[in-house]
Amino acid sequence: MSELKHTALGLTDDQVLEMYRYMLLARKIDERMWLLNRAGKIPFVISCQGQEGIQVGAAFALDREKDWLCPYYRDLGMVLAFGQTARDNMLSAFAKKEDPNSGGRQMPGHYGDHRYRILSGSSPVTTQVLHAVGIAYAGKLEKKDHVVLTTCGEGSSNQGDWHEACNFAGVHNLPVIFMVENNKYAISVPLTKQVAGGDIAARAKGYGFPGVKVDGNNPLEVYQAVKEAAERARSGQGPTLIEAVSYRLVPHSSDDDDRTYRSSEEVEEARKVDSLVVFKKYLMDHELLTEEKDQEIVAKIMQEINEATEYAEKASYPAPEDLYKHVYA
Amino acid sequence: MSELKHTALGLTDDQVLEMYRYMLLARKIDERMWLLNRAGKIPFVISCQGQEGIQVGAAFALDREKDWLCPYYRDLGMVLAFGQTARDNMLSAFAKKEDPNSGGRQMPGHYGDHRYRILSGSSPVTTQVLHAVGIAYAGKLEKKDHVVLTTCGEGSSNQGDWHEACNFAGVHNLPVIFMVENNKYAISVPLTKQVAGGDIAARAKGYGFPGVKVDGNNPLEVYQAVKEAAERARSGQGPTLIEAVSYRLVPHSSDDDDRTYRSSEEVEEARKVDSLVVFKKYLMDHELLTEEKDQEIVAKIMQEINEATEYAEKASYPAPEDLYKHVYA
Amino acid sequence: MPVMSYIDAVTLALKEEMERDSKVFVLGEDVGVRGGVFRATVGLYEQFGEDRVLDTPLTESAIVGVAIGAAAYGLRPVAEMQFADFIMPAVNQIISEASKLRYRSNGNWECPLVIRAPYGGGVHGALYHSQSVEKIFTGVPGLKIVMPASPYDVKGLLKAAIRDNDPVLFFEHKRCYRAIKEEVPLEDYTVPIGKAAVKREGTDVTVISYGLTLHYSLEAAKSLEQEGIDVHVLDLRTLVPLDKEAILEATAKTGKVLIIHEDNKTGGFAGEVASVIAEEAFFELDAPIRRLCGPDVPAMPYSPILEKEFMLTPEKIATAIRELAEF
Amino acid sequence: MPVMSYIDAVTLALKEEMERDSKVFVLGEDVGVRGGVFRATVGLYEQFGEDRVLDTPLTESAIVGVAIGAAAYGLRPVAEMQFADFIMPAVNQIISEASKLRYRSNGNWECPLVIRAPYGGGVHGALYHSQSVEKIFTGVPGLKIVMPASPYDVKGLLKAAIRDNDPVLFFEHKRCYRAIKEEVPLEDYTVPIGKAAVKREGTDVTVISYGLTLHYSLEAAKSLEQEGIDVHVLDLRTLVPLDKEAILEATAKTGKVLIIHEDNKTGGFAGEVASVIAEEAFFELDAPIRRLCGPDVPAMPYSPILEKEFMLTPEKIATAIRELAEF
Ligand SMILES: Cc1ncc(C[n+]2csc(CCOP(=O)(O)OP(=O)(O)O)c2C)c(N)n1
Ligand SMILES: Cc1ncc(C[n+]2csc(CCOP(=O)(O)OP(=O)(O)O)c2C)c(N)n1
Ligand SMILES: [Mg+2]
Ligand SMILES: [Mg+2]
Repeated sequence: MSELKHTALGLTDDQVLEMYRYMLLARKIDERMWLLNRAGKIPFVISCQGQEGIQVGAAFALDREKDWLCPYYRDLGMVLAFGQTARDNMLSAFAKKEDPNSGGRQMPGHYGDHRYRILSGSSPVTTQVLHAVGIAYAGKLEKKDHVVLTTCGEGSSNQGDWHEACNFAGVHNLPVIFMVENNKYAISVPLTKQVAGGDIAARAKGYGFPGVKVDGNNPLEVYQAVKEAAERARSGQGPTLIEAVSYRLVPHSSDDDDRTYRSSEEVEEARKVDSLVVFKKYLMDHELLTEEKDQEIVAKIMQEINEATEYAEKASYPAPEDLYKHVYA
Repeated sequence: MSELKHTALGLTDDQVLEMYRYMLLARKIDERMWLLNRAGKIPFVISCQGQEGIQVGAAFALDREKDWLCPYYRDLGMVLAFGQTARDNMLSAFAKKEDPNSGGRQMPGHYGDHRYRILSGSSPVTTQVLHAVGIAYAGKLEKKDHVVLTTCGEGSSNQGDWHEACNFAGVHNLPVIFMVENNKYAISVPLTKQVAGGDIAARAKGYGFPGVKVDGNNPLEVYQAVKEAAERARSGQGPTLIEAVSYRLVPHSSDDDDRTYRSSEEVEEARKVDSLVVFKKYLMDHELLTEEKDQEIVAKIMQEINEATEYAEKASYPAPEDLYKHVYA
Repeated sequence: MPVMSYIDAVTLALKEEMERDSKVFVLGEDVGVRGGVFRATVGLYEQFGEDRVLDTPLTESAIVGVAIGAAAYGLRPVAEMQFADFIMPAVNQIISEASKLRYRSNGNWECPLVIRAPYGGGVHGALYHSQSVEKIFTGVPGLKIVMPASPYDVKGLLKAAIRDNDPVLFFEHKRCYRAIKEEVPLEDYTVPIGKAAVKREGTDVTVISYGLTLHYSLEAAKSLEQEGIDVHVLDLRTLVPLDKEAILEATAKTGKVLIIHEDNKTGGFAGEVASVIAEEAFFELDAPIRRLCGPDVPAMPYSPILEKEFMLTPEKIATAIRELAEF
Repeated sequence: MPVMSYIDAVTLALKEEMERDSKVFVLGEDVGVRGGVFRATVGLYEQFGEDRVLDTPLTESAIVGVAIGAAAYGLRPVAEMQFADFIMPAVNQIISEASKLRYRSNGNWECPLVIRAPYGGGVHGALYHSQSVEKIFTGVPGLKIVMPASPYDVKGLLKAAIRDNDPVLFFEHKRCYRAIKEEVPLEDYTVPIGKAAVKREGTDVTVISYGLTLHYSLEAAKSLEQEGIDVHVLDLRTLVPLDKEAILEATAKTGKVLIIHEDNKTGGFAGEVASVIAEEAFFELDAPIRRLCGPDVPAMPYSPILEKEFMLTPEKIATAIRELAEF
C-alpha cells in the first residue's frame, strides 16, 4: 500500500476501523450469498468481492446525510456505508416482501433506498449515470448543495449514455462524481478488448473536467480522490471522473464460470492485493488492529449476518396479487 | 491563411484549381437551392455554406476510387468531389424519381450513392458514424484496404453513438477517420452549451488514437490532416479524429431563422474568413487564378446548375404506387 | 374566450404550469433562446430564465435520462423531443427506466415526467420528420400516452400530464399545430387523462380516431350527412390508459366500427382497439371491424406524390365509412 | 437424426452458415472466448477465429450499428443481444436505420442483418432478464420478426434469416433453450420465413401462439382431450410478415379463437392477430376473440411467487380454452 496516511487525510482511527468493518461486512454478506446460492436457497448472486475498498472509501468521502448515490450492482460496500444493513440485503437476496430495494421484485444488487438517497437502479448498464446528472441538476435548480456519486464498470463506461452524461454534466458544471470501477473484465471481455486506449481517466479531458486514476485496492487513495471531487463539486467547480482500478475476485455472477476466460493464477495474484488484505495490513502496521480484534469484528459481523439470513429466510414473500401493484400511482 | 503550400503537400496546380472548382460548385448549387426554396419551388434546403473547404479538402485526401464515405447532411462539397453532379442534387432537391440518393424519398442532403461508395444516410444524427466503423470492419474481414471517412456536426458528436463508434474503432484499430465539422452552432445552441470543454479533438486521447484540430476554412490544412489520417488508417495504425473548425454562414435550414440566436455582425465576421474567400486569395496570390479565370469557372458552373435545375424541374415524380416498393427485397 | 391554435395551447399550458409550480421545468434542444424549432416554448426562456428553460446538448437519451433523475428527485420536468422521430435514442431510458421506476422500487420512487414530441406527416418532412411513433410505446405498462386533437384538449391534457405522478408521453400532431384553432379558456382547467370524448353522435357507423385523422374523420362525417350516413365519432385523446368503456359504448351505438390512425396498420394501435371490441363487444357488432391506417411502409417519403399517397384524407375516410355503412 | 435442444439448434445453424458462406460473421458481448453467456456460440470462436466471432465492447447500439455498416457493405452479420431486454439501447439503429435502409435508398442499399436475442421469463431473471420485447418491433415495416418454438424450426428459420436480404429479429425463448428437444436433421434445410405451422388439428377451439406458450398450449390441448375438447393449435413462428392465410384457415376450423403470448396483453401482438381475424374472418366467428397474455405490468418480478403469477401455464391455458369451448 502507498505511503498515504489516514491521519493526513483527516480520518480518525475510529473512522478507518469503521471503514474496515464495512468492507468486511460487505465481503462476508457476499460470501454468505454464494453459499446460499450453491445450497439452492437463492437463485442469484452478483458480487462486490474485490471492490469493497473502492466502495467504502468512496462512501466515507461523501456526506452520508446529504449526498446521493446512483450506484451499480456491485456496490454493496457503498450502500452499507450509506445505511443499508445485512438484513436489508438478505431480504433482497431471498426476494422477500420486506426487501427495501424492491419488495422482492428485483434481483439482489439492484439497490434503491429513499431513506439513504440511493436511487433505484435497473439492470441495463449505465442508465443510472444520466439519472445522477439529473439529480445534480435538480440540486442546482433547488439551490441545494448535495453531491451525486454514480458508478459503473469499465465495460459499461463505453455505453453511449456515459458519454452523454459526462458531456451534459460538463456543459452545466454539475456536482457529479463519475466513478468507474475498473475490475478489468466485463464478464469475459478483458479491458483491452473493451476500452479503447485502456485509460478511462483520460476521457475526462475530452469533457473539460479532471480525471484521476486511483488504486482501488487502497481505500485511502479512493477516499482522497472522492473527497477532492466532492469538494470541487460542492464548491461549484463541476464534475470529476475517477477511475478506480481493482479486480473482480469471483465469477461475474453465480451464473458465470470464469475459468472459461481467465486463469486461476491471474485470480490468485489479484487476491494478494485485495483491498481487504491490504487494508488489514495497513491497520495492523499502524497498530489499530490486531488479529484478535479482527476476529472479534468478524465474529460480530457473522452474528449479524446469521441473524439477517435467518430473518430473511423466514420472512414472507410478496402475495401473488402484489404483482399488480405500483404500475401507476 | 497559413503558410501551408499545396506543392509541399504533393498537390498539383491543377488539383488545387479542381478543389476550388468543387468548392464553388457546392456553394453555387446551395445558393440556387435557397433561391428555389424562397420561390416556393422546393420545400427544403440544408446548406454546406461555410464548410466547403472542409468537405473538398477531405475528399481530395482520400482515394476517390476506393474509399468510402458516411457523410452528413451538409457534405455537398464532399459528395460532389466523390462523383455526384449538380443534376443529381437538383433531382434530389426537387424530389424526383431519378434522384440517385433516394428516388425522391428523402430530403435533400440525405446522400447515398452506391456508385461512389457513399452509404445512404438518414436524419437522426450520428447513426452513420457507427456504420462507418462497420464498413471499416468489413474491410478488415475481407482484407480490403479501403479507408472510411465519416462526418458529423459538433453538436451531433455528443450523441452516445459517437462515443461507442470511437471506442469500437479504437479497440479494433480500424481504418476510420472521424471528422467533426465544428461550425459553432447546433441549430441555435452554441458550442459552449453543447460541447463540454469545447475541445472535440481532445476526446481522441480517451480512445487511444490521435486527435487533431484544423482550420476548416483552409482546405489545404484539412487535406493535410485527412491525408495523414488516411495513411495511418491504410497502414493499419487505426482511427484518427479530426475536428475541422469553421462556421455555418446561413441559417440551419430553410426552416430556421438564425437572427433569433446570433448577431448579423458575428455572421459577417465569419464571412471574411469563408474558405471560398480564403482559398481564392491563396490561388490568386500563387498566380493560379485571376479574376477573369474565376469568372470563367463560375460561368461554367452556373451553366451546369442551370441545366441541372431545368432538367430536374421537368423530370418526373415517382408514381403514387412507388410508395409501396422496396419495403422488403 | 380567445381562439387559439393548437401550438399556442401547448405554450400556454407550459407557461401556466411553470407559474403555478416552481418544480416544473422544460428541457430539450433549442427550447431556450430559440423558443423551440416549432416555437412551442416561445417566451418561456425570457420569463423563467435559462435554468428552467434549458437548452440541452443534442442528446435525446440524456434529455430523458437527466429528466428521470430530476423527476425521481422530486421535480417535474417537461422534456421536448424535437421531432417524435428522434425519440428513438431515448427508448432505453423511457422503456427501461421511466416506465419501470415505480414498479421496480415497489412504489418507493416515482417519475413525474412529461415527454412532449411533435409527430405526424403531411408537412414535407420526409421519412424522419413525419413518423407516428406511438405504437413503439403503447404496449409498455407504466407509461401513459396522450394524443390530443384540439387546442382545448391540448391545454387541459398537458396540464394534467404535468401534474400526473407517472411518466406521460405527450404527442402533438405537427399538422395540427397551426391548422387547428378553437376557443381555449384562459382559466386553469385540466382534462382527465384516460377519458375519450364523443365528438359527434351518430347511428350508422362508429369512427374511433385521434390526432389529425380525428379532424379528417369529422370532415368526412360531415360530407356524408347529405348521403344520409350518420357517423358517430369518438376521439380517444388518451391511448394509455385506454377508455374501454367509451369504446364499447361507441361500438354499441352503431354496431359498425372503423378505427383510423395515421400510424401504419400492422402493429398499430388500431389493433388494440379492434381487439378490445372483438373481445368485449362482439355481440354488438353487425360487420367486421375495419381499420383505416397509414400503409405498411417504413415511413412517409418526401416527394409530394408519395406523401399524398401515404396520408389519409377526408375523402379516403369517407370512402371507408361509406363502404362500412353499406355493408 | 439426432435429438437436439433448442439452443444446440441455434449453434448448429450458425456453424453451418458460417461454413457455407465466409461473409457470415457473429458479433456481440461475450460471444467469443466465452461462447456466449447462454453458450449459443460455443465452439465458433475456436473454429472460425476471433475476427468472425467478435467479442464487442458492451455497447448494443454499436453492435447493431457496426453490423448495419458491415451488412450494407455486403457481409452477413449475426449480432447477438445478450438478453432481449438489452436491445433497447439499439432501438434507434434498428428502427431508424436497419428497417429503413432499403426503403430510403429506393432499393439501392440493403441490410442483410440478423439480430438474435434471448427473451422470455420463468428463469428467475427478474424484470430485466425476462421481458418479451417483440411488440416494440412488430409495427415497424422493413423488419422481419421470427420467434421459433422448437429446435427444428430454430435451425431452419435461423438459416433462412441469415440468407434473407432484409434485417431479421430472431427471438429465442430462454426457457426453451434446454427444455425443448426434438430431432433435428444434420443436413442443410431452411424453414421459410413468413409461414405458420399447424401443430395440432382440432375442431372445437383454435389456439394461436408462438414461443414457450406454444408448448404450454399443446400440453393444455392434450390434457383437454379427455374432457372431449378438441383443440386446433397454430404456431405462428414468424410474426412479420404475418401468415394471414394460415390464421384465417385456423379460425375457420373452429370459429373460436384464443391467441396466447407471454408478452403483456395491451399493445401486444395478439391485438394484431385478433384484428386481422375481426376484419377478415368475422363471419367465421362463433364467439368473441380471446387473448390470454402476460399481465399489464412493466415486467416479471424476481420473487418466485410473483414470477409464477406472471407466467402462463398449461393449466391457465386449459382454463381459458375450456371457457371458450363452453361458450
Ligand atoms: C445494456 C446491457 N447490456 C448487457 C448487459 C449484460 N451484462 C451485465 S453486466 C455485464 C458486464 C459489465 O461489465 P463492467 O461494466 O466492466 O462491470 P463489472 O460487471 O465488471 O463490474 C454485461 C454484459 C446489461 N446488464 N445491460
Ligand atoms: C437524433 C436527432 N435529434 C435531433 C435532430 C434535429 N436536428 C437536426 S440537425 C440538428 C443540429 C445539428 O447540429 P450539429 O451537429 O452541430 O451539425 P450542424 O447542423 O451544425 O452542421 C438538430 C438538433 C436530429 N436530426 N436527430
Ligand atoms: Mg468490469
Ligand atoms: Mg454545428
